[in-house]
Amino acid sequence: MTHQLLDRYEQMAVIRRTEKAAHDLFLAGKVKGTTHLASGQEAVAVGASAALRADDYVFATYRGHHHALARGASPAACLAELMSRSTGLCRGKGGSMHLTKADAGMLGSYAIVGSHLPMAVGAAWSAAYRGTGQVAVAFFGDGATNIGAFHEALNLAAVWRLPVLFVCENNLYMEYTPIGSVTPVPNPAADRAGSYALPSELIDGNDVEVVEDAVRTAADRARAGEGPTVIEARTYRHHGHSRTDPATYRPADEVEEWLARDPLLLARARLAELGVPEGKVDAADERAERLVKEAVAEAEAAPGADPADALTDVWADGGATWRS
Amino acid sequence: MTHQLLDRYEQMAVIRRTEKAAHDLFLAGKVKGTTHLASGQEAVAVGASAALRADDYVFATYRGHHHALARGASPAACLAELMSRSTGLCRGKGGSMHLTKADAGMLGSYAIVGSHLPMAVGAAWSAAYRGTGQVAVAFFGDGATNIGAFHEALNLAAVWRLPVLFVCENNLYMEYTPIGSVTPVPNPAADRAGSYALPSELIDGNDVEVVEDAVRTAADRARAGEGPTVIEARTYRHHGHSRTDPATYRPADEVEEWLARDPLLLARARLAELGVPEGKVDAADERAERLVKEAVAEAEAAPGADPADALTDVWADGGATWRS
Amino acid sequence: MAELVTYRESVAEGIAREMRRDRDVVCLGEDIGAAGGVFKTAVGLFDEFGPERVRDTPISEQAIVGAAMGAAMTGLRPVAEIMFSDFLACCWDYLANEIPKVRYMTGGQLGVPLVVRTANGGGLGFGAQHSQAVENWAFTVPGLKVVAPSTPSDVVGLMAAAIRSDDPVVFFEHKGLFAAKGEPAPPDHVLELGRAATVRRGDDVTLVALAWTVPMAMAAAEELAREGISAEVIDLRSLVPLDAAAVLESVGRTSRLVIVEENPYQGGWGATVASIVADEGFESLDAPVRRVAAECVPLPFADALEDVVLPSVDKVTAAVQALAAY
Amino acid sequence: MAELVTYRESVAEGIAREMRRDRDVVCLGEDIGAAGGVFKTAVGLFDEFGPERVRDTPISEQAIVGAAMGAAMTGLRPVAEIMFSDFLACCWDYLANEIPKVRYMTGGQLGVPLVVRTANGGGLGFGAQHSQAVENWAFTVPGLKVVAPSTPSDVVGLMAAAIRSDDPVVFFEHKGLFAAKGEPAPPDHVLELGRAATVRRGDDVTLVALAWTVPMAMAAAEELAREGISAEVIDLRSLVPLDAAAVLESVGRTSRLVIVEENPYQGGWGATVASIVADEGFESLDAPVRRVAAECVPLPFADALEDVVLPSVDKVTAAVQALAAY
Ligand SMILES: Cc1ncc(C[n+]2csc(CCOP(=O)(O)OP(=O)(O)O)c2C)c(N)n1
Ligand SMILES: Cc1ncc(C[n+]2csc(CCOP(=O)(O)OP(=O)(O)O)c2C)c(N)n1
Ligand SMILES: [Mg+2]
Ligand SMILES: [Mg+2]
Repeated sequence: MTHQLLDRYEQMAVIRRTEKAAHDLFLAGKVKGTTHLASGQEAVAVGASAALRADDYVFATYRGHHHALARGASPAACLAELMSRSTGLCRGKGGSMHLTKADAGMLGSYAIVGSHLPMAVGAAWSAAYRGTGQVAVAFFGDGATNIGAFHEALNLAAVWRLPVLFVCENNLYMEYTPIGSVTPVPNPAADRAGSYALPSELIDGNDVEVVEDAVRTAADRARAGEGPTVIEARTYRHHGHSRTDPATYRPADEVEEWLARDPLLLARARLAELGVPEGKVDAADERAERLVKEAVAEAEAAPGADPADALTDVWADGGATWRS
Repeated sequence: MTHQLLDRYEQMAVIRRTEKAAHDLFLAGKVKGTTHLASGQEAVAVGASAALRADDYVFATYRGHHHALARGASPAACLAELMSRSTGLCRGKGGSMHLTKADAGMLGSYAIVGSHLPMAVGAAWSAAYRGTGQVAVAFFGDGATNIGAFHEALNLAAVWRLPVLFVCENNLYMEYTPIGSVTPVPNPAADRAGSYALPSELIDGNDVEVVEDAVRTAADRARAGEGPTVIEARTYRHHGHSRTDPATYRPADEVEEWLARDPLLLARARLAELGVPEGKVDAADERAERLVKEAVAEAEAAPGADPADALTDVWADGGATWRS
Repeated sequence: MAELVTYRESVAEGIAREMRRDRDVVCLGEDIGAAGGVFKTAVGLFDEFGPERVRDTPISEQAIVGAAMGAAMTGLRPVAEIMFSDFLACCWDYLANEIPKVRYMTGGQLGVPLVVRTANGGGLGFGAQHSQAVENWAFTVPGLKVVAPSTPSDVVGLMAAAIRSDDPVVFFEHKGLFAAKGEPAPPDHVLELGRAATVRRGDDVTLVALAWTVPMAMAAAEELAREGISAEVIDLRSLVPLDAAAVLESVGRTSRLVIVEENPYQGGWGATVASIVADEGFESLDAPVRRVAAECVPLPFADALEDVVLPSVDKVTAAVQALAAY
Repeated sequence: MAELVTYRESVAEGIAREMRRDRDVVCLGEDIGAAGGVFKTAVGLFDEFGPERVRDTPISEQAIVGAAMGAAMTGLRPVAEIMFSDFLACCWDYLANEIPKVRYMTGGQLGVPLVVRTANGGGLGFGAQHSQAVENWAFTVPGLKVVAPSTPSDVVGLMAAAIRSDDPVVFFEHKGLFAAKGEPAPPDHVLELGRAATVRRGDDVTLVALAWTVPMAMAAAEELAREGISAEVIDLRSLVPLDAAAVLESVGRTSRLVIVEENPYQGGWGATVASIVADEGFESLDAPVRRVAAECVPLPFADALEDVVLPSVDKVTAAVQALAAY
């Protein structure tokens, strides 16, 4: 168990550093477009992944680096994607907002808020129909709870009693607006589970063990045919919404409070509590540091996206021809 | 009060007969397209209208004859619309599914399920902004509670604390499917008000006095700045979903039970209870009968829709020109 | 000769054939179960394949198409019904932004082999929100195959192709054709997506049509024949893939082109066909390219008004006559 | 000469001018309040007009546009922001089925004087779901006015016209132009919707462009001038009303037409322009009508790929050269 927690810690450390690298590369002009960092929310991805089977399905948002990495995408492949390299996860065609690693059950990052919830419902339907025992998980933000697709997805999943988990990463803000100012209930996901007669859990999203437990319990229920669960994980993003946002709208004491509850710090404290020597934790950090450093180098050295790829992959035959 | 109830009864009798006439005209080939009769649901429209101000805003669905009539559209103008006459409410351009009488605050019937809920929210916003004390009411079916627009509308209305009433006519079916088979909560509207921290009322939609009371209370709250209310009125349609539906999917005893609770019968019984002589009620029926008979004759005699109207009313200038 | 069948029956027949062949084919939609669909285009499916494969849904177009997408990404071949094509607007994000883009934006990691089928088109007095022909909406979105059959047999053959396709297909069934009868499809009938049918040979003018406008163009061609004008009629059958080669080849022979489309003129699919011919077929053109499309207004309810707005045999005939005189 | 201003600033300026003039003008959208909008196109409005007139909303595109519609039907003139134009798909029912049809289907009883403004277009590496140019979606819907300015001054003049219009307007602000600078709009600047601007006179070929493709066409025209080809450039400024007369008049003089559009070729707005000219302007054409549009694929993330997909100065120049040689 302490061994496992150390693993989780190391995974979170890798994610933290990969995103830090992404941020630095952005500032250096090597990453284009936009990025949405999940720094501060690593425990949700790592805890959930730890509780899932390798063949379970995960659907994430534009803020999805942590999920791609937690599901097994390499930092090098993620950074290469952000840097428009042909070795990127999506060969440079997706970018930061669309990280996908289908062969690891990471079925994509979607940049239209809420859109992937019905997809996860469909993947769960497919798993149930095929009798594979897989579950599907949709991770989404607090802001997504106010869009129609959220409502339709939860309702359909409930009626069909599908093996799907709805995991809300409530980081208190939708872009620059506090979620409380646009939502009439305090817990935007958990407080709404009742509309679909679904069980819900409101959890500490910064505690990787808590997340893992909650997701495992919900996944077990789902696999047992008992239907969906809504999990609302309270967490916080350390940075602004996206790379252009200095996040000045957040009160300093709120930021401070949450930084003190950094999931890496919490895990470190817990490891200490469990008697794991600090040296071991430091070693994990060092391995993470090295891994990400190498990943940056690897991504930088990789060839740029291949212009020929612009006209492939529209159709199953690999091409883009729409007329004869 | 007995006087008022007799008035309500007569209004319901007019609606019932107008719809009966529509049905007969359909069978006679004089009404084209489709119609969705509200027979059995008259108490919702009449009770609500009785509780509203003349300048309040009402938004209805394709099943909206009763609301148009209750708000003051004449049977002749409604039937003329169904019969594609130039004297129709919309000059033959709308049809059964789009009855509208804007000058009576009946701001239209919308045929895309759920679409009008956000519109009612907007009308309420406008009323609040202008400080007029008006309220907006959206009437919708049980089936509409599962579409995204429902969720978005209730949430926005709640956050902005707008003077809007969401009145669900739960007639137990969405087309041919029992609502319970596609909804995980027993009361699809009322049970969901909590998701938006809104008050809700589950009422007998066949009792015109009950509806009137509930709507008046909610409208008062709204006018007092206390925000929206969800009202779920249980009711039943006497016919199939639309003119092509024999409604064989409904158990005979269910139909029987609800026919016994016909809003007209209930009102009649209540009038008797209140000591209103039967003759007075019969006289109301006779007036209704005559009015509708004359309306049919008037509509039949009216000129057909004017083909020139096909190319008007796209733009505010009255025309349809899209290029120069 | 086999007994004639309706276009309506052929929809269910086409789906049933594929469901028999492949257990991964599943259906979902509003009232498609025991009720057999509001247009009765799913009749028999529930009885034959049961509630696990023919699923009633809530009124949740986004969930219907979104769930179909998720299922298609994970091994199934869903056939989702959107009752009226107008309601595609209620789940347009899935059609415009999600389904057609996933394969591309993941660098080919994922595919979405689904069919979204829907009742399309006007002429039945259903009014502004239940009558539109919206193949042109789908046509604006790269990554969707867009199919619109005009005969019962084509319904079956194109349905088979659509369901077997590893690409997403939007399948437009025309409400105005449901009652139309035609030869039944032969066994194992599978058409190729993107191959137009030249349904009438002619020398003087090419009429390009789709779905409901095919019988219209054919009727116009008959009438024109009586006046000595020989019209060729091409049924595109699909907009994507678009059989532009067939159109260009025909115009190469006839030198005149009239496109008959049900959608409004502005933004109609025929405009793209016209622009291809005005570019690549420019040399063969002896007269202006003409489009007979709907007026640029919403669809009115009354028949007398709907007739003014929609294309018709007379409008097609008049357009060709004007061109012939050119 | 006045100091130059940005296109971005001009958006807020255009809205502010109308809000000062008319108390019925109100704004709603995600993060448009204190934050000033994610593109900073609403900066200053919240401070000047307060939270009652500049309202933050939840992430609820249907509620935003649906509520704007209800408000517009009852006396207000709402200006609703949909953050990225791709998200119009999330509320497409309102744009396609509700807003544009209400006046018609009620026989003129109701009107919907609103503006839906949205950040449109690609070229910035935002990937497949945040980069589309979708004026052509709106163009498929009769009943919507469709505006897409190319200069700061036009932003103000067209915004005034859009907000004052008693008809619904979809107002496309191009992300790639936000940082572009130009002359500030004069006081009380109101343009007429549906009047194209001939931004460069020429004799040999007509280039028709919109929004982001206007500077592209201008740059191409410069380059062509150096080769002795004189290109006329028309900035359509709006698709509805469409200033077809201006295009036809120009082609009548130049005899050659190249349309430069950002959307994919299939279903692009340029196809309708091409079809009008191939019909009504047929006699004046001395060469094929050519469209320089995006490739028919989703928008890729990497610059090197996006460049392949989108139109460019080089592609326009090459197209014109090919035509000139014709
Ligand atoms: C349908 C839609 N509307 C708006 C946006 C723009 N947008 C991107 S992220 C975001 C905020 C989302 O907040 P939340 O769901 O809490 O997720 P977080 O960013 O906090 O992870 C918004 C409004 C979008 N991508 N999609
Ligand atoms: C978005 C949308 N989906 C589907 C339909 C087709 N449809 C029309 S009425 C109806 C059932 C609606 O049921 P309910 O809301 O209970 O209203 P009722 O008909 O019972 O009055 C359906 C599915 C529609 N009009 N709009
Ligand atoms: Mg958030
Ligand atoms: Mg119902």
